[in-house]
Parts: sequence; structure tokens; C-alpha cells
Amino acid sequence: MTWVADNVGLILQLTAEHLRQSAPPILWGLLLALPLGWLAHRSRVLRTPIVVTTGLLYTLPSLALLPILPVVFGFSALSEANLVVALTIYAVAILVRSVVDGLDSVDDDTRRSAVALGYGPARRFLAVELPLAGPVILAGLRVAAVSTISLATVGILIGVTNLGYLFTNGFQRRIVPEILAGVVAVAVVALIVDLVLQILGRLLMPWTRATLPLQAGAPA
Amino acid sequence: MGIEFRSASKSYPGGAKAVDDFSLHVPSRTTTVLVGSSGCGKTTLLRMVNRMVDPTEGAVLIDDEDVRTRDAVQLRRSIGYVMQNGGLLPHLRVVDNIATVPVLQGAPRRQARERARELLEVVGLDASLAERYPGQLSGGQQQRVGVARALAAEPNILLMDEPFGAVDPIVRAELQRELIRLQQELGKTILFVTHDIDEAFLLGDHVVILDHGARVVQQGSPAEILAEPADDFVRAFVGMGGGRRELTLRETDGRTVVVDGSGRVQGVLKDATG
Amino acid sequence: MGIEFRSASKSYPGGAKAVDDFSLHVPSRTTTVLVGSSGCGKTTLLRMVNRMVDPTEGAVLIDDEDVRTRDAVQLRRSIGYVMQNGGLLPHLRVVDNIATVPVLQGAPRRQARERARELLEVVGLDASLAERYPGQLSGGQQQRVGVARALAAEPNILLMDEPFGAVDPIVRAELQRELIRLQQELGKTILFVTHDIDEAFLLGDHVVILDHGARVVQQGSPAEILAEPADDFVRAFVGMGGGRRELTLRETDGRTVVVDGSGRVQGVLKDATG
Amino acid sequence: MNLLLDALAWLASPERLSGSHPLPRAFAEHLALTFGSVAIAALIAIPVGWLIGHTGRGRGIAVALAGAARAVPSFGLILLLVLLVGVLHKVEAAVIAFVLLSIPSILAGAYAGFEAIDRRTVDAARATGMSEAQILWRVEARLGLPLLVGGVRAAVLQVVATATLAAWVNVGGLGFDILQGIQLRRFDQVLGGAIAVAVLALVLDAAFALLQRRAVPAGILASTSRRPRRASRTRRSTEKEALTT
Amino acid sequence: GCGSSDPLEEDTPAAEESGSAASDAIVVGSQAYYSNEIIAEIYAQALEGAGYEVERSFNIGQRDAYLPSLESGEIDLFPEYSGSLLQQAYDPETEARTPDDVYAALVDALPEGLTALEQSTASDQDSYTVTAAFAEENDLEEIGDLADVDTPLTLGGPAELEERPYGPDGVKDVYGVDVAFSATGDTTVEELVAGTIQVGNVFTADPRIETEDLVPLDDPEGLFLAANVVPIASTDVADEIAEVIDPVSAALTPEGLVSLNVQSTEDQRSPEDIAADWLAENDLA
Ligand SMILES: Nc1ncnc2c1ncn2[C@@H]1O[C@H](COP(=O)(O)OP(=O)(O)OP(=O)(O)O)[C@@H](O)[C@H]1O
Ligand SMILES: Nc1ncnc2c1ncn2[C@@H]1O[C@H](COP(=O)(O)OP(=O)(O)OP(=O)(O)O)[C@@H](O)[C@H]1O
Ligand SMILES: [Mg+2]
Ligand SMILES: [Mg+2]
Repeated sequence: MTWVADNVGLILQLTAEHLRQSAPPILWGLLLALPLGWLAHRSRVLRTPIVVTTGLLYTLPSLALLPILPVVFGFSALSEANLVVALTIYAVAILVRSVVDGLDSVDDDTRRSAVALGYGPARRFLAVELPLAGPVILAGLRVAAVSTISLATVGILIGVTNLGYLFTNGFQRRIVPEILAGVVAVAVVALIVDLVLQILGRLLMPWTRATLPLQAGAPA
Repeated sequence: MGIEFRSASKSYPGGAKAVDDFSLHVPSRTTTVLVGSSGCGKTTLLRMVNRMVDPTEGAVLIDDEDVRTRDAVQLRRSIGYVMQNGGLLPHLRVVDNIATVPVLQGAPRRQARERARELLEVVGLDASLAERYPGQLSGGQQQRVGVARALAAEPNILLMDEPFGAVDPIVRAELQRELIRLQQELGKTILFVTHDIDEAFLLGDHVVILDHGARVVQQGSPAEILAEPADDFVRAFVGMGGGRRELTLRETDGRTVVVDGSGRVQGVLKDATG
Repeated sequence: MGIEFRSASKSYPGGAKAVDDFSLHVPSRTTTVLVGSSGCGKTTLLRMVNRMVDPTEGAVLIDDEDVRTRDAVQLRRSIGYVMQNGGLLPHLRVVDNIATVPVLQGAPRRQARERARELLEVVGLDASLAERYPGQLSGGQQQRVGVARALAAEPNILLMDEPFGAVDPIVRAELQRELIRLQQELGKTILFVTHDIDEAFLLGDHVVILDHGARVVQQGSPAEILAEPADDFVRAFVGMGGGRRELTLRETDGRTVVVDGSGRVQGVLKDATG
Repeated sequence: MNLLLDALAWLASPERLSGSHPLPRAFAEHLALTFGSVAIAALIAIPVGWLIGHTGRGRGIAVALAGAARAVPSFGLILLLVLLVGVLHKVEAAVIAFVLLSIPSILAGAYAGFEAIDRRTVDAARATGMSEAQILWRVEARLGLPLLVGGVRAAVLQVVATATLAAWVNVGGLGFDILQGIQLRRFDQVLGGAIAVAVLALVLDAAFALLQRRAVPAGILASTSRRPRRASRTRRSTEKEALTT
Repeated sequence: GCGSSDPLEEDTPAAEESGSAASDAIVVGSQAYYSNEIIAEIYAQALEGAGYEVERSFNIGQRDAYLPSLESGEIDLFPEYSGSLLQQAYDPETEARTPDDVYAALVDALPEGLTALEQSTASDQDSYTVTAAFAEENDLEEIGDLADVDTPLTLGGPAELEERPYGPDGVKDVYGVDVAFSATGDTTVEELVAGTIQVGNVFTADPRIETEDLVPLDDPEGLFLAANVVPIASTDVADEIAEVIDPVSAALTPEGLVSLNVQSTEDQRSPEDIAADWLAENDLA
């Protein structure tokens, strides 16, 4: 374990890199999934194509997607954009489902109630449906965040340096603690981000935990 | 004046006619109750008034003006609507639920909230509930908040769709009394939907009994309907079929009790004034 | 003989006492109805009988034998239990739902099914429904299947927990009539839970009015309770508070109608025998 | 488009049947890795998930552990395990990583399946006199099956996509072509390999979707086709009304 | 997707690098290979010692991935291996085999913008390696001796070896040796030791040749090209930095390179420390 002690600086620096690279795909994924999910939720015709296509994206192996992107998009092969785009694609694949499920989960009576109150369509979406879909979307976002962070390590295979460096470098040098440090660091970062999202969810959606203490727990 | 249905019909795609040629005049400042069994078209009728459903034929008029000439969103804001489960927005605090429509109409939030707190009292709730979320209220409390919200924009018309269907009988009785009191004070035009004939007779100045397709089987005051049921359907519906409304008197322990057709005690005669 | 509660109490972890020192004797072959508002402990009481809940203090006896001396699973198979929604197993056909307990007890499946088909008739259902799944039945039909299932093991005791709470009023009345008929034929010991006082008065030989913690407020025959309500709680509960049970007579259109305290018409007097 | 055509040509080339890694063998290896790992994961996760679902206990711990398992990067884990157990056991190392990858989904499917059952149904089963084992097997396992299959389905998809990484440590499967293609800058090969994996994933997904449908008890299917469908139609068209206004 | 690529591209290091390259920083790159990274770090520290501003762009994968960036000037200096670069990037058919021939051919073959600085004597070239025990048992000295081994042979190496000129086909053509192929990637040495492969494609500077008792077989027919460490630089800066880098190349010996690798794998030291010490030891700091 002396390797870890000797290389704390490196680990921290790679961790920072790792976070910097994983955050944009998570955000982009959410921003793209919202309109796509909304469309799929709203339109019967578009629903299947959207859900199936995004589901299909998820089956693309990252090992292949990463090197192909620069060829398809014309980025520099060294560009971090390759990783960001690839991870965004995976995040979208996960999140579109959640957005659709989330919007579907909004109680129809509540939706009707909003219509009856005189919410216009746009306002209803933003002020009623989106917040109420929040818990399900958040659940998806947490999965997307964890898997993005874990998947980002594959970036080292296309020359993007992050915590994945510790895997390949440690493997070449046969330094077990180096790889272990990488695995643990990735897991810790993922779990911390997960926790932050969870806390953020609680702050932003206080009503989800506001139920009657006993009445709700009455047995069936 | 009031609400008028003129030969209104509604067919849903792929279904039979939910409402078939329905005409009715709902006078201002009265409570009219639509009563009928499940699926007979009550909700559809109610929603024609605030344009959540547009009739496929015929028209609905408010104060002699076809609702279709009015902007749907504006129209809805001007009409109070109370749903079965209160229909509160679960992510807004009670006070913001009540203030929804005034805020949508551009009232300053602060002022709307103040008014919302007043309304809490009007519907008989403690002001301390204002900061709770709907999930933290009992069914009956939610229902009252639903009424308060419907009143917030000071509408002339209240649409109530089985507003007390989901609460237990005791709370329900309380809510019914409360509504009668409120209506005496406020004098709104109320269109009320229920499938409970007892509730209809209790609350309605005018009761409309509907069969499938919103066919009007009989209408009139409760006493009129009870005294002269139009046909067997009404008789069954108001409970006379089972003998529930065919009462006889019987002496028990020196009191006169009223007994229905199946031998069940309905109550005690207060004083036997013929 | 029958069921006896001896100072039974039950506290759930973290809650107040759901049942506090409850004693009652339920005689064999009668229908006893427990009635009270939501959360007063009715279900808990019922479940003490078949050991779905064990009392934290006191005991429940069936035919003078403490139920705790009996194996819970065997005990349950020997007692019929009917739940609010019928409690049918959605993945089994109607006939297999009814045959559940006999099959669990080792009866040959074929024979159990035959008996199940007979029971369908007993509860007034067409034999053609046997091969359907519960999801393909109406609420009222499901309820009847629930009763049939409870009868399948030929139990002496039937526990019924708001069995008709989920069906609409017309079907409900029918089911109530059916239960009265069945009981006349079969003469089971029925412990029935409801929060509808009208239902309690209709079905119960003996009615027990409960307040929170399953405190017995009053018990007796329906007529006894109506004639002499023990206190204001009972008065409110049976509806006398709102004047619903304080009836007067009034002449309308040459008929005598019965009117309650709030002026609502309750029914028409069949013939005015004093 | 050209690249796609090249990739398809690569896939269709007769050379795919020869060489050190013929495509059919790669498919077989990939499938074996996937199903082997998922089967082991199922053996672990299903009993645990059922127990959690039946008793309602230990859910918090299970969720936390599953969350942690999800957070572990498979790539790093495989390399780590290969170093630890040695190349002679590299297959085991990869399988362990994939088992870990599969467990969270299957576990969640198992207990979520139980949790999704109407509590009144279980209550009714108990009240009619079923023993706990009978409840678990005859009622909960049966009614929870669709969600369990859903969990297995998710696990299979994840492993199929991730098993490409196994090529890095020479465990075979469809990852080899991708990896070799990357090193040689042969993008037709990379994309061809990716398409092969995606097709495999889609076929498995479709198969499991079918299985999931079949897992829904006939009684539930019957009722959803009768009643709620009407309800959902009602819902949809009300929404449309709302849309237009 | 295309519309969204613009904002994404803004914060890519590539964009920043090309910007800062203009502002005179020397961008030093390296492969995702620990040994190569050490050499690159030595270049970087040497340049810094000489007062240059240096940017490191290390671990950027395989040759074909970074070569375009090198040619486009995104990267200014890169430690390369003469034969591998020549054969894989510019002249697969080359006949050159000896260090000098290869170097000369490479200098000719390099495109406009790239300059090869002086090559070092240190080399890290491909080899066919067997365990000492296996060599003794089968009396192996050179690759051609493998043809006499009567048990089936499996050759292990990176996945791409299968398709290289010196791969299974090459060894058949040149030495008449039949081998099966197994893609052992980064575990070639382990598999060799474990006996799952008999011949491994191992780099000659790998310290485990020593520690694991391995024998690289002689290559009299020149199956492999010499692969000496050679700094490849952008022509723009080549002359300028040659003053700093040429002495480094001169000081880097074959044994020295192995020793650098040993420090990394055995002593688990960081490239920075290894480089700093080496520069100090060689009076280049
Ligand atoms: N959006 C819709 N699409 C198709 N059919 C519908 C829709 N809404 C209602 N219906 C049908 O129209 C008929 C009348 O429905 P409506 O909701 O008005 O009845 P209701 O009297 O309110 O019933 P309930 O008492 O159950 O609320 C029913 O048969 C119903 O199935
Ligand atoms: N498993 C439990 N854990 C904690 N509290 C419970 C549990 N079961 C019941 N209670 C509480 O015990 C009290 C009595 O519950 P019970 O279900 O017996 O009431 P009930 O009269 O049947 O009500 P309802 O009419 O709503 O069915 C309630 O306050 C309830 O919240
Ligand atoms: Mg309705
Ligand atoms: Mg109960």
C-alpha cells in the first residue's frame, strides 16, 4: 500500500480529472433526455421509436463506441469530446426511459386537476408534471451518474486520462495497489455523487417525504 | 342566467355515446345534483362546463354565452372545480395549492397566500395546516383544501365531482353539513356529481337522476322525486325496490321507531304529528 | 362456545394501543358486527381470532380453547376469512381460488374443484365463471367468490372484514341480502367488521360500537341501540347528531313522507299504522 | 454510411469463419460468458432478493450494497482480479466481475417483484392458511416473476455489453475483434464487432422481453386486457383533450 | 448530435493545446505504456531544466491514435521506436533491419512536418521470447529452431500481432515455423510463465526477461526491425530542442532503459522521480 501513500497527489489529480470529465455527460444526458422523454410520453407514435432507439444505444459496447466516434464525428482522436459524447449517449439511453416512466407516473387525477385549475400546457409541464416526475427521474439520474463515472474509466483506452489510467498503468507495472486504488477511487467518487444527488433530491422535492406518520403506515 | 346544456352530446373515439342529447338548465345560486350509477356520463357533463371536454354536438352556455367562444384556460380559472380526492398538487404546500389560481392569474404571491390562509378558515381548517403538504393531511382535510382552492378565485360557479366519495362516512357527513353552510353564506351556482342518492337528496335543491348516456330519467326536488318516482329505474335507484324507502312505524320500548321494508330500523319518530 | 375475547390488548411497535383491554363474547351461530370509525381497531380484533395478530395481553378463545395453543396455519385453514377486496389470488382461476384451502389440506384437486363449483352456486354465481380469473370478474362477483372460498373448508367461523366496502351501493345491497339468506341457511358464527352503521344494523344480531383502542361504547341489538343511545358518541355515530335518525312525518301531495332532522326526505310511509 | 457498409462487409466476409477467432466461436464464447455469469449471479441474488422481499427486512443494506456494486468499474475490477488470481484463472476473474455487475439488477428484480405484489394478496394467502413457504413459492414467486425476469434481462444486457472488455485479458468473446480493430485502426472491424455485440444484445433483449411477457400470470394478463386497458384508453384520450386545449 | 458538438469541443484539451502551442509551450506526448511515459517525462524535465515551458500530454494510446496529432503539430515531441514507427506508420514493406538502416529509412520516410532527432542506443524492440526451461529443453537459440519443436506451439502477444508482418504469417514465411496465435495482450509474460503459450511477443526492455528467466530468441533473418528509442519532433521546434534532447538520447543506453523500467515496476517509483534521478545521475539536470 505504500504505492498509494506515495501517489496520493496523482490519485487526487486523476480524481479531479475524472469528475471534470464525467459531469458534462451527466448534465448533457439529462438535458437531452428531457425533451426526448417528453416526446415519447406525449406521442403514441413516437414513443416506441424513441424508447427502442435509445435502448439500442445502450447495447453498444463502450469499447467499440469510443474509437468509432472520432471517425464518425471527425473529432481529433485525442479529443476528450469523444469520451464526453460517448458517455452522453449512454446517459441519454438510461435517462430517456426514466423521464418517460417519470412522466407516466404522474397521477392522472393530478394532471387533470392542473388542467381544471387553468394551467396552460407549457406551464403545466414545467410546474406540475416535471416536478412530480422528479423522484423517478432522479432515480434514473442516480443510476446514470454512477454508471457514467464507472464507465468513464474506459476513456484511457482512447487516450483520455482519468482514474482509468491507474488500471492500465497498474496492470502494465503489475502494481496491485495501483489498480485497487483506481477501483476504490472510482467507486467512492460514484457513491459520493450518488449521495449528493440524493440529498439534492430531498432538498428540491421536500413533499416526497411529507406523509402522515401513522395513517400512511396502517396495515392493509 | 346560470348554466345551460343545449342538446349536448359527446362520443369518445371508439366508444358509444357517453352523453346523448342532454339538455338542462342549472339556475344561478342553486345546487343542482347529477346522480346516476357509474359510467352514466356525469363526469363528462361536468367537464363540458369548463371545457375539459367539448361536446361533439350541442352546446353548453354560461350566462347565455357559449363556452366555446371563451379561451379554455381562462374559462377554467374562472370556475371552481373540486375532484373526488381533492385533486391537490402533491408538491405544493396547502397554502400554495389554494393560491394556485390567483397566482396563475398574476396576483402577487404574497397577497394570494394571505387570502389562502383566510380561506382555510372559511372551510373550517386550522391555519397551522397552511405550511403542510397534501400528503400530510387526512382525506377529509384534503377535501376541504380542495374546496378552499376552488373558492380562491371567487368563481360564481363550482363544479364538484364526487368530492366526498373517498372519505369515511362520518367525515363525509361533516363535509356535507359544511357545504350546506358554505352555500348558505356564499350562494354559488353549484353543479354537484355523486352516485350516492342520499347525498343527492341532502345537498340538492334540484336533483337530476341519470341513466347511461346521461339520459335524464327524472328531475325535481328531492321530495318530488321521492313522492312520485317516475319509473322502476328511479324506484330501484332511490332504494324503494329493496323496500328501503317504504317505511312503517312500530312501537318499541314505548317509542315509535320507523322501520323499512326489510325490517331494518331507520330511526325514532320525534313526535307523531300527522 | 363461540368466540371469546378476554381482556385482549394489542400494541404495535411504535404506536399507541390499537386494542386496549377488549372483552366480548360472540355466541355461536349468530352474526356479531363490530362497527367503528377508521383506525379504531376492528381489523386488529378480527385478526386476533385467526392469529394473524397475537394479542400482547389477554387472550382469544374459540370454543373455550385459547387460540394460541393451536398451530396458526392449521387454525387459519379452519376459519373462513373474507376481505374487503375479496383478497383473491389473481393468478389462480376462480375455481382454484375457492379450492385453495381444501387443496392445502390435502384434498384431491379434482374433488376440491367439484366442491368449488357447487359453492359458486351457493353464493349465487353462474358455474360458467369457474374458469375465469379474478381480474375478469366485477367487484361484486369477486366478493361472492371470496365468500365461497371462505366457506370451502366448511368452517364454523366466518370472519368478514368490510367485505362489501369496495362495491357500489346497489351491488352492496344485493350482497347484504345474499349474506342474510346464506346465514339463514348455514348458521355460521360470523364476526363482521364494517364502518357503515347502516350495514351493521342490517346484518347484525348483535352490534358492537367501538371507539379508538377498540373501546366498547355500546353493544346490543340494533333496536336497543337506536332506542337508547348510550352517549353522544353513539348518537353522533348512528346519525342522530345531525338529526338523521330523528324522524317526523309530513304530508306531501296526499302522501305521508318521513323527514329527518335536517329536513331531508327519508322515505314514504307505507300505511300509517300507529 | 461508408463505414457502416464496410462494417457489414467485414461481418459478411467468409474470413470471419476462419482465423484465430472465428465469429461463431466468438459468439459462443460471448454467450457462455454472459449466461455463466448471470446464472451464478441469479443463484446468489434470487434467494437473497426473495428473502428480502418476503420478510421486508434487510432492504436498506441490500440497496446500499447493490449501489456499491454498481459503482465498481468492471474494467478495473477485471484487471485487478487477473493480477490477483493469475492468468490461469483469468476466466474466473472475468466471471467474478460480471457476476458482481449482474447482482444488483437481479437482486432488485427479485425483491421489487415481491414488493410490487398487492399486500392484500399476500395477506389473504396467509389468512387462508398458507404457510410462509407456501406463500413464498405459490404466491410471491409466481406473481413476482415478471419483474424478476426483467431484472435478469437488464443484467444480461449489461453483461453482453461489458463482456467485450474481457478481450483485454484474452478471455475471448466478441471483444477480441473490436480490440484488434482498435489497435490496427481498422474501423470496419471495430464497428463490425460492435454491431455483432449489439445484435446479440438485441436478440437476447427480445427473447427476454418475450419471456417476461410469458412470465405474467394468465390471470393478470386476462385482467389487464379486460379492465385497465379501458382505463388507460380513457386516460390517453383525456390527455389528448388536454393537449389540444 | 452534430449541433451539440460545438459547445462540447470548446473545452477539449486538444483545442487548448493547439492554442497554447502557439504560446511557445512544448507539448510532449507519450504512449499509454509506462516505459514510454518515463522517457517522455525525461524529455519534459530536461526541457524544463533548459528553461522551456512544457505541457505533458501523456498516455495517449496507440501509435495510430496519436500520430495525426503529432503530424498536425498538436504535439511537439514524442519518444518513438524507430523500427516500429517506420514499419507501422510509413513503410510496411521496408527492407531495413539494422539500427542505422532503419533510422536512415525513417528519416527519409517522415512526412514534411516531422523530424527525427538523434536516435539512442537504447532499444525496446519486439522479440520472440521463450522461457529458459523451454529453450533448454528444446535446444532453442534462434527463432528458426522453433521449427524443430515437435509439440504444437502457441504464440502469444497483443491482439494486433496476428496481423503484423512479423506475426504468425511472418514467422512462417521467414523461418518456416508454424504457430497458433493467442491474444494475450498485457499478460503475455504471465501466460508464457504459466505455460499456456510457448512463445511470447515480449519487448526486449521488459525487466521480466531478467526476473522471470526468459530468453529472447535470436533473429538472424531480421524478422523484427531494430527499434531504437528516437525522439520525433515537430520540424518547427526540432532544431531548437535538439540541443536539449540529443544529449539525453546519447546518455540513454539499453541497460539504462531496462533499469528505468525496473524502477517503475519493481520499485514502483513514479515517472517524475525516476526521470529526475536519471537526469541528475547523467548530469543532464
Ligand atoms: N376519455 C375517454 N375515452 C373513452 N371513453 C370514455 C372517456 N371518458 C369517459 N368515457 C366513457 O364514457 C362513459 C361516461 O363516463 P363518465 O366518466 O362521464 O361517467 P361517470 O358517470 O362520471 O362515471 P363514474 O361514476 O364512474 O365516475 C363511460 O362509459 C366511460 O367509459
Ligand atoms: N402493523 C401495524 N403496525 C403499526 N400500527 C398498526 C398496525 N396495524 C394497525 N395499526 C394501528 O392500529 C390501529 C388500529 O388498526 P386497525 O387496522 O385494527 O383499525 P380498523 O378499525 O380496522 O381501521 P379501518 O376501518 O381503517 O380498517 C390504527 O391506529 C392503526 O394505525
Ligand atoms: Mg365520474
Ligand atoms: Mg380495518
